[in-house]
Amino acid sequence: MALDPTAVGLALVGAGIAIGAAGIGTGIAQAQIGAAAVGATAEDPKMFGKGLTLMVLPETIVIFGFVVAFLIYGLV
Amino acid sequence: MPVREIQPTRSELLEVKKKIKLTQNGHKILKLKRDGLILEFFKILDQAKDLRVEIARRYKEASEKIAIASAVDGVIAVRSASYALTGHPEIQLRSRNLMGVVVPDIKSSKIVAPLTERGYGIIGTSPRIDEATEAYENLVETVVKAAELETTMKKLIEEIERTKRRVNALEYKILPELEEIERFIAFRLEEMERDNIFRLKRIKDKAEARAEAKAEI
Amino acid sequence: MWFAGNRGNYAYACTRVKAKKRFLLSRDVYSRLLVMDVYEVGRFLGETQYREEMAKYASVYSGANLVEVAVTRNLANTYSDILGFTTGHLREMVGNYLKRWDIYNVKTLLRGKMTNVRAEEIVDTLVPAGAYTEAYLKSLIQSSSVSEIMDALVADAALAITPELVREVVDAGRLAPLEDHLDQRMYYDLLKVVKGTVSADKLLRDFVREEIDVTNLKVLLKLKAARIPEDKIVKYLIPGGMDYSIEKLRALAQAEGMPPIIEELEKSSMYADIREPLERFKTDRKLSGITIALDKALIRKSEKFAHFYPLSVLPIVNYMIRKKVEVDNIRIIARGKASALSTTVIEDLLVV
Amino acid sequence: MLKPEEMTRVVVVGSIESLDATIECLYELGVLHLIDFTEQDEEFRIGQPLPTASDTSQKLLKLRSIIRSLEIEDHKPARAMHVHDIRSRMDQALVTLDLNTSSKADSRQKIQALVREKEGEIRALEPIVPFAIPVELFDGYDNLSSFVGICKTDPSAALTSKVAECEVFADARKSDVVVVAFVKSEGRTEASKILAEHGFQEIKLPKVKGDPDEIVVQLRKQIKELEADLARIEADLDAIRKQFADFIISSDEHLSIEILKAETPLRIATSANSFIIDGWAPSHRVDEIRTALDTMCCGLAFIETVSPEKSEETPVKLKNPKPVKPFEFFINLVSTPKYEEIDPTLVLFITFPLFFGFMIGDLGFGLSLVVLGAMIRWKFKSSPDLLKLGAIILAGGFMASVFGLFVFAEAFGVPFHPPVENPDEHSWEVIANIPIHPLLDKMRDSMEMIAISLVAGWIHLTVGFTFGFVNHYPHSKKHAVGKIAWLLVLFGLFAEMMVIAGDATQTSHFMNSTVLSPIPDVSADMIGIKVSMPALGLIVAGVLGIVVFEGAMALTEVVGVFTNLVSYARLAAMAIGKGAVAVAFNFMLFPMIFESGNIVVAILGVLALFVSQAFFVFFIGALSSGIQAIRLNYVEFFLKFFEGGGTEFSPLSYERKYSVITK
Repeated sequence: MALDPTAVGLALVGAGIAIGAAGIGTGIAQAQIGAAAVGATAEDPKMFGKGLTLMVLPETIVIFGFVVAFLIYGLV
Repeated sequence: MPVREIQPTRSELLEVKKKIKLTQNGHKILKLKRDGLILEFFKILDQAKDLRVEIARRYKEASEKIAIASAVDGVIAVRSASYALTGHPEIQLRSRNLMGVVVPDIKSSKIVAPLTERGYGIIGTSPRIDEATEAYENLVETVVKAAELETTMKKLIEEIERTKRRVNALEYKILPELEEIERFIAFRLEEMERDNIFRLKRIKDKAEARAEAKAEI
Repeated sequence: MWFAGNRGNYAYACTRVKAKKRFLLSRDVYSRLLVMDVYEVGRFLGETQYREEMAKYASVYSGANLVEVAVTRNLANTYSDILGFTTGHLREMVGNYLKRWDIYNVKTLLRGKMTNVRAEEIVDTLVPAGAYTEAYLKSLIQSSSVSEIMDALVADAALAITPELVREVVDAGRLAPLEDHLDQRMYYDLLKVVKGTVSADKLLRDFVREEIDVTNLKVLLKLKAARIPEDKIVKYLIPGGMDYSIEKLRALAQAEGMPPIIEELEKSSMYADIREPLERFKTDRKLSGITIALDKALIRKSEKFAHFYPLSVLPIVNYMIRKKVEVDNIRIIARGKASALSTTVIEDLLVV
Repeated sequence: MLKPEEMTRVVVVGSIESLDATIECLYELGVLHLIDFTEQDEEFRIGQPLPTASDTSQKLLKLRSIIRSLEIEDHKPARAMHVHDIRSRMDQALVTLDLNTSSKADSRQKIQALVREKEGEIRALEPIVPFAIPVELFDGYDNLSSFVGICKTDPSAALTSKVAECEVFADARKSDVVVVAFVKSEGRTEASKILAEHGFQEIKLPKVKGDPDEIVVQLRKQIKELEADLARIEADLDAIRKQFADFIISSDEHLSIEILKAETPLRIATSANSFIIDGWAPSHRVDEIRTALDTMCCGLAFIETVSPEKSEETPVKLKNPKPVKPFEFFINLVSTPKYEEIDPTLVLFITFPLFFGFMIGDLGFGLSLVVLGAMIRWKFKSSPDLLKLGAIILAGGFMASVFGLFVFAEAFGVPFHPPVENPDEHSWEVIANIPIHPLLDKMRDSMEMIAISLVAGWIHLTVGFTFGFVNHYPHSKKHAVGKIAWLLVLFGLFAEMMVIAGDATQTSHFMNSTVLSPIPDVSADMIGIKVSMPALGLIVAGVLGIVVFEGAMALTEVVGVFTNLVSYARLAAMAIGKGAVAVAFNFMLFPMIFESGNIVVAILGVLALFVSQAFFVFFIGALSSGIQAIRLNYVEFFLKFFEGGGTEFSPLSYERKYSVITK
């Protein structure tokens, strides 16, 4: 369907914000967890696996952003 | 006194007899004293024995306590605590008379110093150093007491020895000698008596003979 | 966090310390160490966190001395390590808490110097984890006389050493007043620097105040047991305790004999931890059981605090205490073994 | 597979005289997992170390300190030394080594400290060289306070204007200013405040006299001399190393083994006359231990099997076929599973390469990874962990090639054929016409990519919940049934998501024909979203089940299932994102290569391409795709059933590499 170019533009900006904001959120969360994980691994290399697991936990947030972005992208 | 030099007089005999009596009395008393001292000695010996055991025990305890203290507070801290103690134990020496024996009477003072004057910090040290100090203080106290007892014992032994020697001297030397003198004087006196009688008899005989001869002439 | 000023790297430091904590020796390990002889203890430690220092000092020392020096150095290294990986305000707090080692070092240094301990030996028993660097302490040791050392120390305003104390040390050769002064000074300074106004500081402050309580109680018990009169006790007390104000302590000091203190302890928040030795004290009159129990109670408290505030300075303080206790325990085992103390005696000395 | 090796609880009892022989025998076999004895009582106490322990410990302490002084921790002797030789040379060698190395290492350390000190002095002096004032004049005045240091900005103006009677010298350098200020003592606090505002950092000058320039030169000379000394010592140490390194390392190994055996009694219960060793052994090897004990201990020690008590931790030895084994690496990274738990290695073996391959989805990158994996395996034969990692990369690379070849039909981010919509795009057709056409286009079929990801997630999670059911079944039927309720929710959510996705991508043939066909088309519109009735029914039934079997609190986690499913969209996200970046690079670089006509530019372009590709293969590709693939397993999958915390099977055993023993 033919959409108003401004609307399309805004939708795309929205998609961008979705993924960008999600990324920032993930970043903040991961900064803390990552610092903690590195701390634990510095003392005990065996903690690497656990640290990694915990560190990638917030990544789902950015995936949400990605999915939302694509849903918006699919709509336009 | 050599027998030869003795004047075998009656007065001398009386003198010797008096002496013998006196000596016998003294001997009896000395014997009593000896027995008394020995009894006293054994009493103290028992105490000293106990004290010896006590010292050994206290010493062991003190060395264990100091080992503990250096384990807990560190060697340097313990060493410093020991160096820091500048006050020396003061000892008062007096004497006391025990059956005529002068024995020491040691009063130790200030060996057990109050906690605040022991020369190491109160706040930063564990009670382990205190315990070690206390154990050593106790040890020193026991040692002082032991010193008193052991000196007393030594003095007693000396006295017993001396008394024994005296008793023996009286019993085996002086008394027999005096008795011999007595016997000697008595013998001499007897002999002199007999001599006299004999001489008198002879004189009498001579006088009678002279008188007879005079009469015959 | 980067958006909230320079508060410090709590997440990193606390997790790192938590990981470190897992390497502390367990109770089972202690019971095994008790069976070993001093060389085996040394070797065993050489395969744990003490590996570096054991290997380093094995060429110079041996036996119990080796163990003592190695664990002490390890403690110092661990502390500077922790100080090194903390940042911002957190680092400041850790640094303040570690200042107590300045006092320890000054005390050890003077003690060693006064008793003619070899310079190297003194250096190796120091824990340079406070504000004084190892180099500075070394230069102090190399000073030829006690009075020179005292001159240098007087210059440090933080220690607040009065001329009177200098005279006591230099002329009379008495360290005790200085030692007590420094111990009190440390808490005084700490409370001054760690104000209750910042919430991060308040946690540390509260814990320090608990620590002052325990220190005061120990001093009070000791002096009361030795029948020291109240007026002499008071000058050893440290103001600022949490549950025990100076007034309260003074009242206890004034009271007749030990029973009032014991009663007070029975009411204290630490009663659960000290009940058993308290009961035992009533029959055998031995203080060391109670003091060990008080130390344990403080550790337990710090453990609890650390648990309540997992992202604060408290887990770090908790670890630092636990590490010190471990080092003390190891030293006790090694020294005890070397002086042929029986296993049960050594076991009773441990804070496990 | 799925279950670890079967273990039997065993007890070895014997008379105390045979303890030595028993320990020797058990180490020789290396199949008994010892349970440390801890509860001491009147009767049984932990055993005393064997008499050799003390002496051996002493030697080891010395030896390890020598190893440290010589810095030969990583030395690997060329051949193993015979234990006889080690024994006969030991005492002599220890004396010699102790005398030589420790003093040398000591002086080395001292010289190094001295060098550092002097370097520190140079660092302190260098900034004041330009002032050409003798060092001793910088401080030590009665009424003057001096400041020497480095400021971020020049404080001269501020100082001279605000502080009465002060003298400031400043020397501007590249990014900072060296400042020397003399202030009357009264103005000291004010001056230090101003300096602090300018970022003042004090320089502690060494206590020396004379011109800084000359002193620096002198210090440099001294450092040179010290370094020469250092080189001499180093040469001496090198000679010692040459002569003794092999011996030292072999001895260390031998003595470590000795001490290991000598201290085993510390983990064993002993009484005055007997000992009890508690432990586990793989069931099929118990008889082996029995025979060995019979022959080696002359009938003084016996092994009995006992039925384990419930609470006991059985050690876990994972049992997987050889190709699956490398993936145990991932399990060990998290935690060893409990003995009763399902060992998920097999699932990892299947899903990890699939996920990884899907995300990379490129023949070129895939083959590069295969090569990389093979190289790691070939280069690091001695490290078991790296061997496993190599195998994992190899498997991932292989699947990436498969996906790249058959599904996405592209290599190095360039398609085999230009897409239908855009015939001008660069493709491998330039070089060769590969007869494979893509099933999916990363960039254009993004909705399908997401849908496929969700399907993968659905299957993966279903397996996870099923494992959860199996794990819980033996000790809690209720929890096990709860897992089925969760499964219902999962199925409902998945169906609903598919319906929505299908709605959004009505044009997609893949979606409609493959995924949606099994779902009955009974649906209603709610708040503008198409809701499938069967899906709704499943969710409601599941939620009811959860409330009944797991309690109302568990309801909060229903959202979690949704999150988990969406989380698999990362598969598509990685694939699309990576594809997009690769296309962008190629888009910029290809014109340079093919259209510039300039050979130099073309070569540069090819180089740039290689660098960018290498970057993507090894960093974005391998690393982040690997992390994502393993994350899906760790987080989404494991949390459904995996508890972990099991004890790893570690039998009494040792490894002799550098020492040999012959009987």
